[in-house]
Amino acid sequence: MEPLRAILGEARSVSTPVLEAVGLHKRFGAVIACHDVSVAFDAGELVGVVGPNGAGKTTFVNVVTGYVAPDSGYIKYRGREHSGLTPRTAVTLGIARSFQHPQLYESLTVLENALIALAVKERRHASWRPLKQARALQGASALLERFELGEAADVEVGQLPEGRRKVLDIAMSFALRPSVLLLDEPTSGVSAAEKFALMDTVTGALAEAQMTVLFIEHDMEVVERYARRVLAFVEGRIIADGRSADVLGDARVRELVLGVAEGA
Amino acid sequence: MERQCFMTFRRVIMAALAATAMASATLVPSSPAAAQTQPQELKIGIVTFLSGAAASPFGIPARNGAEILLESINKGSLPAPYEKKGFGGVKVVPVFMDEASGPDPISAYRRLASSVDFVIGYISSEHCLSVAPAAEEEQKLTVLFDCGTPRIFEDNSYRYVFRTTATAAVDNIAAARYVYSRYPNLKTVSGINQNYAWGQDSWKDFSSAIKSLDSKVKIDAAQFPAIFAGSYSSQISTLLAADPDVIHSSFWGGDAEGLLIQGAPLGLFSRSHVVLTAGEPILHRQGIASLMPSGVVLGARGPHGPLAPENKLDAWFSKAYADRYNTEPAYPSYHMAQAVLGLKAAYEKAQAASHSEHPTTAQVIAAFTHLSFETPSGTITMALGKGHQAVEPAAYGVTKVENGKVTLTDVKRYPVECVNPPEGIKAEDWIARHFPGAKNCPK
Amino acid sequence: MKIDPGNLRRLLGVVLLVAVLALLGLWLAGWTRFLLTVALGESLAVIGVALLMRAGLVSFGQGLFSAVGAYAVAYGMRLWGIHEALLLLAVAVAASTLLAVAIGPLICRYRQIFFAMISLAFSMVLYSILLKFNTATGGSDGMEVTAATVLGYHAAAKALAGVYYYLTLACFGVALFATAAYYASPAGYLARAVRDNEIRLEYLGASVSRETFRAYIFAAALTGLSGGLFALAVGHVSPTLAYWTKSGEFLFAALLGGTSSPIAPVVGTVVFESLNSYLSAYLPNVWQMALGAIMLAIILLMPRGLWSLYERFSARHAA
Amino acid sequence: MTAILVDGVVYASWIFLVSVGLTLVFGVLRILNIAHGSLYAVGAYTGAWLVVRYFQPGMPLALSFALLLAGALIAGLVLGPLIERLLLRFTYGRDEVMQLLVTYALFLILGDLTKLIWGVNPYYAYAPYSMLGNVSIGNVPYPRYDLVLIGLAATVGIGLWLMTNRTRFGRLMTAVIGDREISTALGINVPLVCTVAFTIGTVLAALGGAFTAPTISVVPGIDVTVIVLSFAVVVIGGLGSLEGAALGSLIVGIARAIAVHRFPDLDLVTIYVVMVIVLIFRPQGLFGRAEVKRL
Repeated sequence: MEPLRAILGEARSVSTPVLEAVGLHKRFGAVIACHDVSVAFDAGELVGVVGPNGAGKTTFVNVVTGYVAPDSGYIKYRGREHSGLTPRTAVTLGIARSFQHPQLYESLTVLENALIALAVKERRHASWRPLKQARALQGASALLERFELGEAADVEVGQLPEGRRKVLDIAMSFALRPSVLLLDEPTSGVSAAEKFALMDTVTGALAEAQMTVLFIEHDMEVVERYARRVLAFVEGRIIADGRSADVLGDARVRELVLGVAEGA
Repeated sequence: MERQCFMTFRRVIMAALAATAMASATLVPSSPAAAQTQPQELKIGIVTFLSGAAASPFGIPARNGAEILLESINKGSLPAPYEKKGFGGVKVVPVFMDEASGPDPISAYRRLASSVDFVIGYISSEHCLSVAPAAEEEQKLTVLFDCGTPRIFEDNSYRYVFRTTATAAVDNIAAARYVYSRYPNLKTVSGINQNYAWGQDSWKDFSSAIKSLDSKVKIDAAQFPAIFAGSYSSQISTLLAADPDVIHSSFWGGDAEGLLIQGAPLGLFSRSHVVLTAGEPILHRQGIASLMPSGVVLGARGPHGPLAPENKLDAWFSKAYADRYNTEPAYPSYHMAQAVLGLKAAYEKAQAASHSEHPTTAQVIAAFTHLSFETPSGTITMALGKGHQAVEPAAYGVTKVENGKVTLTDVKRYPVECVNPPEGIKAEDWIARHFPGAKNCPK
Repeated sequence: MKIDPGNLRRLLGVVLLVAVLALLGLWLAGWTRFLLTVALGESLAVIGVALLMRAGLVSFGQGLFSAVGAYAVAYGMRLWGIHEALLLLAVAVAASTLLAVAIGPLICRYRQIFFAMISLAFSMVLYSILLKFNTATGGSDGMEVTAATVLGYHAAAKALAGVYYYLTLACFGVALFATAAYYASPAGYLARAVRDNEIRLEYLGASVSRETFRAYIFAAALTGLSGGLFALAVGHVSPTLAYWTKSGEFLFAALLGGTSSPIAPVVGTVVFESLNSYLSAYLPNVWQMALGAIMLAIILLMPRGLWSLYERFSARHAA
Repeated sequence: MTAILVDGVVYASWIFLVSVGLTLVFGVLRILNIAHGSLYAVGAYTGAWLVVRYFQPGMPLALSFALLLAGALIAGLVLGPLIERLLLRFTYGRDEVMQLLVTYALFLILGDLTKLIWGVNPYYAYAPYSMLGNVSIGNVPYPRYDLVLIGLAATVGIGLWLMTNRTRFGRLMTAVIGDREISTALGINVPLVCTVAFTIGTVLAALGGAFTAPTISVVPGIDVTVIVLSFAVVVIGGLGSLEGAALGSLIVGIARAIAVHRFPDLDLVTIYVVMVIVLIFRPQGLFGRAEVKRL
């Protein structure tokens, strides 16, 4: 199953890709979750990632961000090779992610979550000055406003509805101002009515910051509407990569991805 | 923002007030002891272990001893020279406290000291060492009754602190002398002692005393199981394999009994000569005394219990105790008796000297210093530590089982001057220097 | 440097509390003041335990550091002839901090019950060493700590307890403010973040191990200070400090008070030690049972600690 | 050398008996029970009390063993369900520290309770120990009772293994250990499994106590030592692991025997040093499983 080079169609820019995966391979026991994946992303791209459950989408994100070490292959960031990544080094490079199940500080308020993300970004870990000082509070409020979380600032995260949690999860990664942001199923667990509002908020904020964004998504309407480029994963391989209309129109993708995805 | 600031500030103040309120609610100050006003009665704080592993062998027998003595003293039913009711006519009231009381021994001591006139107590050497300086600060006459460490008056001198028993060094010096004269062909000595100060010091004193008496005796590596370890089978088999002539042990309480239970069937007590320096209480344990074989050298940390000299006081004490508690008094009861009677003697001497029914603490201290007084264990003299530390004779005997009854035979008595170091010499040095000045030792 | 308004507020709060306690010291009877001295000193160790709990680390061996602090004071006096209390306390803090720096990288890899167990193991190793090398440590009988001068002032025996009360209070104030400032600082929040979600923390680009290590060292320093204060006040140090039951008491007091505010563990300690003291005085034969039962009731009815009572109260009034 | 091995195995058997209940309880309930030592003490008291009360010289030896066993069963079957239902039940799903301290409070309470019931004077039940006599191994006599302990430990170990792997209850227990929520969803009566598992753990603790009773003087204070000892063994082996407890006991037993024979001074510190070393190289203990969070 060679990737459909044919429909790569559109000429790629000649400048160095911001992020490139080269021959990433990862196996868990009998399952090959990531099968020789090579793919590149340019600055400012908005890429949708589709595929049935267990196709290796999340594993791809995990490997790229260093949560899982690949068996072979490596990452190139702005043309430089990196192996032995950890989430922390990935973030320091400029590769951040969000999570399918939001990873938040449940016992803290929304504002405090945002403040922590900003404090880490600004490397104020060891400062003895309070976390909540005027300037930091302004920054955090601005961040929350941008993601329309302003009114929820003082709510303890544990009490927050799922949709808001997803947004906060993304906002915290966004606060790091990464060059590449990988969103793992930003709309899963969010009601159908809220999905587009959520994606509008998120993509609006991201577009302003000119980040390269990959988002894993099961809802094809969402993919169609927001992604300009789509990757289709099946059994650990990328079976299609191209303009969203082309990929979503491809017969094999329709059979292997959409058939399963719609049934799921 | 401003408002929030104010709110937080108010919260901080309220928090501070709430914390203080809680603190003061739990720490209601009590009025200071009315010690110096004319007392209708004397309150005596009695501190022994009422919980934990030391309660059964030491703490409870000591408390019982105090209870029966103080009651009898108030009734005036003691034999001479203690026939006066109370302390020279003043009624005495005990206030019992668990030596394991929290939060720490010193806080507990200070609380007790604030509400009583005198304190008698402390079995643990650690507690004695830490309470002594606190007694000086509280200026409370405190009689240490059982702990054994020589460090108290060897390293320091105290005005308010007295100890009416000899140090553990005396027990071990006497044990070495007894063993040495009883087994003249002694070649190897080993030991099994608990791995804490009591066991470590006992072994050090015993082994160096043996070495000092006869430098040719070989001292084997001794066993040091953790205190309350429960199972000693590894140590016993090691000792059996090494097969020394003499095995020394300062085990007490459950550990001593466990050693007997586990060691006796294996022949530990018949293969080697075993010395139990604190073994006497076992004889009063009906369930276990029958395990005790013949030929075990037993001590009672002084001339107590079956090793007590014959006198009226002992006859009265052991009978009164046995009548009330259905068991013979063990040495901790005797140690308690020494403390109570010493204090009574000092108080009455101070009354006579000051021509007052209520002498001051200073006057009692003056009377107590260098005092000699009668006890069920004979005459005790406060000869060391500038008159604050008692010297005691020592006694050892060897068990003999006859018709299922264990008695002590071949009892040897070691007069004070044979086993106690003179004033100004540390026990350790006295042993190392071959007991200079020791005399009247029995052959 | 301009002091932050938030920290100024905290400082004022601490000063107020210390001032009230200072006045209380004039009014309390000798032994209650001593009990409070011990409790305030000990509360610093309990704050240390609570601080670790906020970072998700349950220390069942914090006695390690109070023993190190206490023995540092004893050795500082005996070996180096230091007799100035503040210097001795500095030695105590330095010694415990150094130890934490040495073993922290190893210990901070552990979480939950494993952290509890490895910290317990370390403190029991120290306990056994103190017991074993009795010629150097005094064994189980411990070592004496004689009266020290405070800022060069040599107090008379009768006044010493009072002087130590105010010394403890001063150290307590400084430590409490430092803790309050730490709780409010990014590092304080990051420690809570570790407890809530380590993965997110790493994905923010912060190091979980560095944050836990920081908390561990701070807790060790506080506990070392606590041990040093205990050594001075009680005048005696012994290996009991490193025994696991002591660390268990610290945990108990921390949970009793709560962990949400720096003052909460202090309340927990004062209540715990007072209960301990009064119960053992009035029920000498069953005081441990009574203590256990009361503790149980409090833990089950107020899982967030006594301090949650106050929080509920103030929340109702703010609303 | 033989001596070290024999002593090591004897000690390992004893310590396994004493600590295996702790690891079982942790496995199912996820609670590290500090009161485990108290349950051991209660077992020792009940067993010793029955032997003292009903066993007269001249009676068959088997009766004394039956009495010890009965003591363990009575103590465990009474206390186990009582503690689990009335106390631990309220702590499930709560903070680990809280659970730890609830059992710590229980430890304080049970300590005084034993004292109230049995007093402070010791109980002696050495009849089974001394009646069995000795056996010589390489010129050194060993009590036969130690062989009984080895046999009992092996029986308990194998029995538990069979129960876990070969019975329906064992499978239910394994399911609950694996995932409590899924088990509930599958219709397993999780509270009942917890009660039964805790009761088995209590019986085992009491069994350890009851069969130790003949070798010691049963007095207040025997609970404290056992707690840290079993903690160490169970942590070394891996919390919740039966095989771990067995191997942990063996390691501690042999290490201690080596210390006693070669470096008697270091007996005290051995167990903690072993614990630190094992934890450094195997943070979850020898048989513990590391948990990896899925994203």
